[in-house]
Amino acid sequence: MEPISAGALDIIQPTYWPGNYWWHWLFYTVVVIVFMLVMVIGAIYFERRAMGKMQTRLGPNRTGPFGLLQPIADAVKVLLKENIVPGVADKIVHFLAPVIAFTPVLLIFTVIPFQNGAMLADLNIGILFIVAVSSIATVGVFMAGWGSGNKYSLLGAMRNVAAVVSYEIPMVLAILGVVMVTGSLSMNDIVNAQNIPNILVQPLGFLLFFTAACAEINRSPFDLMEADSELTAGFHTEYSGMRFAMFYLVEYAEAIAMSAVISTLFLSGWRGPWLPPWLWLIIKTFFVFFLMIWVRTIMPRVRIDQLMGLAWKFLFPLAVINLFATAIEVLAWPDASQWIFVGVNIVLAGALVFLGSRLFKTGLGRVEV
Amino acid sequence: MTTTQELTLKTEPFILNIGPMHPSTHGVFRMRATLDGEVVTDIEPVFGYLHRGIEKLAEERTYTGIIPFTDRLDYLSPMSNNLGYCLAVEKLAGVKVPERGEYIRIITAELQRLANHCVAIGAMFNDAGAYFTPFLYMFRNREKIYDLFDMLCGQRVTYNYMRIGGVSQDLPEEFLPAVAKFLPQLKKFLDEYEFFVKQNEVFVARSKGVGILSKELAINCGISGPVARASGIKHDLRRDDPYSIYDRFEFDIPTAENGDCFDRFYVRVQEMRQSVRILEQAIKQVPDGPFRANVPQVIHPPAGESYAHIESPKGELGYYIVSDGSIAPYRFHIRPTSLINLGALRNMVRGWKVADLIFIFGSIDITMGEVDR
Amino acid sequence: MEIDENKDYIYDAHELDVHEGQIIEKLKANSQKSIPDPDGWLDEDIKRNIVLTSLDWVIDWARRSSLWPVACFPACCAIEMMAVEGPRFDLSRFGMEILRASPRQADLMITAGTLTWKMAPNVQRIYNQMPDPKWVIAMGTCGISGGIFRSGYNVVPGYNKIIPVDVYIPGCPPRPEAVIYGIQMLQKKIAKSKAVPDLNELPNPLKKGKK
Amino acid sequence: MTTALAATEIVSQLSAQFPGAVEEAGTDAVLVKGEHLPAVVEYLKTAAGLKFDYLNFITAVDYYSYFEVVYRLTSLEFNRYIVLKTRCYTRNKPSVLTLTGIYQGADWQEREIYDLMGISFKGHKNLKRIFLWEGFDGHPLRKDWNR
Repeated sequence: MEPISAGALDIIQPTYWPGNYWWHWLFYTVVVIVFMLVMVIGAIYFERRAMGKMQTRLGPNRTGPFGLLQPIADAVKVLLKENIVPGVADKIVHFLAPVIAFTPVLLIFTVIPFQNGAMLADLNIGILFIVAVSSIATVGVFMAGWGSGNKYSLLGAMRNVAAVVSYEIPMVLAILGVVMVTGSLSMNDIVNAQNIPNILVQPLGFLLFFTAACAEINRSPFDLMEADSELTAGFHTEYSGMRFAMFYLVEYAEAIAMSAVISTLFLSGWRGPWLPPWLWLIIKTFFVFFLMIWVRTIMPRVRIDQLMGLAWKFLFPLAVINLFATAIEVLAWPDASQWIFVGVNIVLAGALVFLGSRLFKTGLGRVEV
Repeated sequence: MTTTQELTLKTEPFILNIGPMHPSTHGVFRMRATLDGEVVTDIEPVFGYLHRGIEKLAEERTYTGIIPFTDRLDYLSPMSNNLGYCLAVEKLAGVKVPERGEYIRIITAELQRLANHCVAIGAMFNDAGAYFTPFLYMFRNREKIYDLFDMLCGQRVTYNYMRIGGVSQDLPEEFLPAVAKFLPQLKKFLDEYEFFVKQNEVFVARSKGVGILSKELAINCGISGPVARASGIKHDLRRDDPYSIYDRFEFDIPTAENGDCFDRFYVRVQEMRQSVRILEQAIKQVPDGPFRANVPQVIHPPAGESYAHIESPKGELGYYIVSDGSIAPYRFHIRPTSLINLGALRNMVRGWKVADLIFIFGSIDITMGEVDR
Repeated sequence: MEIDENKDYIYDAHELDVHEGQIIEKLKANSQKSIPDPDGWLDEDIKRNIVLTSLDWVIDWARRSSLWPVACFPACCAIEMMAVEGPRFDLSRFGMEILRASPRQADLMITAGTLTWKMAPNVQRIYNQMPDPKWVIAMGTCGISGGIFRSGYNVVPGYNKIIPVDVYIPGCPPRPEAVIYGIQMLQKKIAKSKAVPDLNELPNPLKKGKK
Repeated sequence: MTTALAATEIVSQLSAQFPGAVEEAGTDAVLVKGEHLPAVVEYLKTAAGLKFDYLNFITAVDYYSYFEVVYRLTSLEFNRYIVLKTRCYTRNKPSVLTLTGIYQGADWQEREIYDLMGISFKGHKNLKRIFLWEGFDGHPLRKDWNR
């Protein structure tokens, strides 16, 4: 019979905790949460200023120096607002929805390396974990749509579920290309393997993943579940006060998390000269986030059937072709220099996107959804 | 054994109330939309949320006192409304407007058309879901037109500038040079804007072939203005029934064939170019002289009735006035362009998605002040 | 569902219309008196000489720095409201470019336009849907008193017959500068309000019937 | 210039087609008897050489002793217009035949007249108040309406 104390020790000090001590784990958890909150506040400020500049106006600049305190004022105000639960709402579902939407976003950050090995959990299936966890937020969104008892919310939630289900597939296929090139599912190993950033080795994969990520986290032009001009505020129409703040937080935290994932997978994560690694990660994350803001500012929203059409008619075939091409490259010439593949893949990506867009245009009819 | 017949799902219509306070109903329009999933199967428009009773109020005002009401009808183009009303009263009373007054009217009306189309195009993009950017770029140019009007009459929206027999005050000295300076800027901006919009795949995908209005239906519904011209009806009152001095200017009437949302955008942009053309001719020809005919403040037109219509930015705007010889009109009726243009909305949106419903509605360009009066 | 192109233009929503009419008539009968502006506390404040705490200051600062307006744009003033949002006057400097379409997430209602009796129940509903604390700015003469449409048969003479109004901005429509000035006046007003309630004034659950 | 179709020109044609339809022919307008109105309009819309296919507007005027409903039709092809009028001499539930079957654009304008002037249009499929609410007392554009 095994002594009980050994089992207890296993719980306190399992081998997969960073540094093998529970206080390391606690410290990292706190760091991740604080990091995410600070990043979100920065992202909100950054987005509003950047969009202001693109829209020939200034953006917030009155609250604090350069308007830096604007997101904090927003946060304090929203948290102190009255919380309204509509009479027809399903109270429990309405209460739980923001929590369920919020948790998975935090989990994404657990597997993103800030430095070589500096992450909460170096899972050997890190990227699979992200794919699995990131779609849980949809459950929260659908709960919000259903529990609010509002028709606009329900429509927005249904759109979101349809979009996420479709966009998982091109997203995973795009990731598979990266996994084949680097030969690992662990985020840390993926970064370590990127002597050439994957955006060059997998240019098509980057485009597909960026588009699919935008659709999955509902950034414009795929923000159909919020759709200001159609569905007032979409799935969170009936949310106010702190619950709404959580959804607002989720929206930006998801964007930041996806930007971080993209910079880890395709932009060689924390690697870079001169600056400390964590700063490189933040810079790259904000660069990807800026791309998202840019797209949001210049694009009208697509329609739901066009959203589906894009996933199944355009992204899916391209992702499959990309996967095959990568597989052939990796299998046939495992020892060839990656720089050859860079050239080949960029040409292939350009040709495929061009052909795909021509073909896609011809098939842009009405699709019943 | 189950057959296909038994497996068919029973569906219920999903009735969605859009409006009256909805971000993209251009005011307080309300639609009861019946949906099948995302597809709009039927809509019922509900009006009256801005019904201020202008036609009744006008019966207790003098003829000059009605001009402020017309400003607030279609608040995106008050100058055109003023012009139409003044023409109707002048027709009734037989007043001849001096040359300079006519030119000032044309210049202001065409500037107003530019300002209106700025908002129409920008708001249409907003309804398509673009996050404010195209709207704000259009607004930046609209501000410049507002400055010109501000210079003219000291008001930004409700000008109350035209009078029966002319305009209320003469052009300030710096007005015409300012217009001459503004027009090339606008032309350049329009080229740029159109280029970027036509390159935007998402916008083209959203607008091409969406919300088609056939020519026959457009005529049957009495639709006028850019919406009708986008459907291929080459009808423009400035050309077909020239009022004021429009017969002196050279301009084209842009039309399109398909009658979809893209064509409505395209026709509006082309119309802005034509307005610039008219303005370029007009500012060179403005003569000296009185800007207003010698008309008493309180006029008694003879008993009778008159109908004057103009090509307002939204379409045919008409005023039907019945006079009994007193200082106030006996009956004052406005032909509401926006209300009549909405007449085909139901035919245009059926079978399209909710997103298209909003977009098609935005592409018609209505103002609730004019719909409900 | 099949779309029948030849279906007649008939709806059986008559009960809905009748119901709406009843609501309007009821509201019309009940709102003949103006609702007093919710700034009685200003006088009281001076009388009792209450000092604002620093927590008050922080909360008031947050509230006045981030006023999110709800989209309530019935008529002409909406154009000037858009101009205020636009590039030249640029309300985004004050962090107010987030126009919430859903009243549940807004703090400020800028009533830009004439209010008609048919619209009144909807405006009241929007106001009720906004979470506390909330403020209302009556923009334009129509919003203050009905303006030149005051004698109309369908026009509510001022928003304060329906909802309490904090700040009035005159003008038909007011110029954007005036609107920004009005918003700053509201910010001043918010800065003076007491955000943290006195503990003595709160109802004590232990002592029934007493404060 | 959109020219008026002189009433005298059309009256003989109309009288031949619909005997007794024209009540009175002024210089600028033709006064048609209420029961013949849809037939006359249908004829004006379809007859070759007339083709009045565009309905500008419909309105109504209250002259105390009678209501006058005014129709203005335009022919886009020939660029001509004609003004038709019809009268109803009763103040209690006046009614006119509808034109919605001929022009779809007449729908809401007829509803507007019904709402504000209280003239009902026989045959209109969806005749209910458009601007004011159900239960509003009276029809405000009538001259004897009092608040």
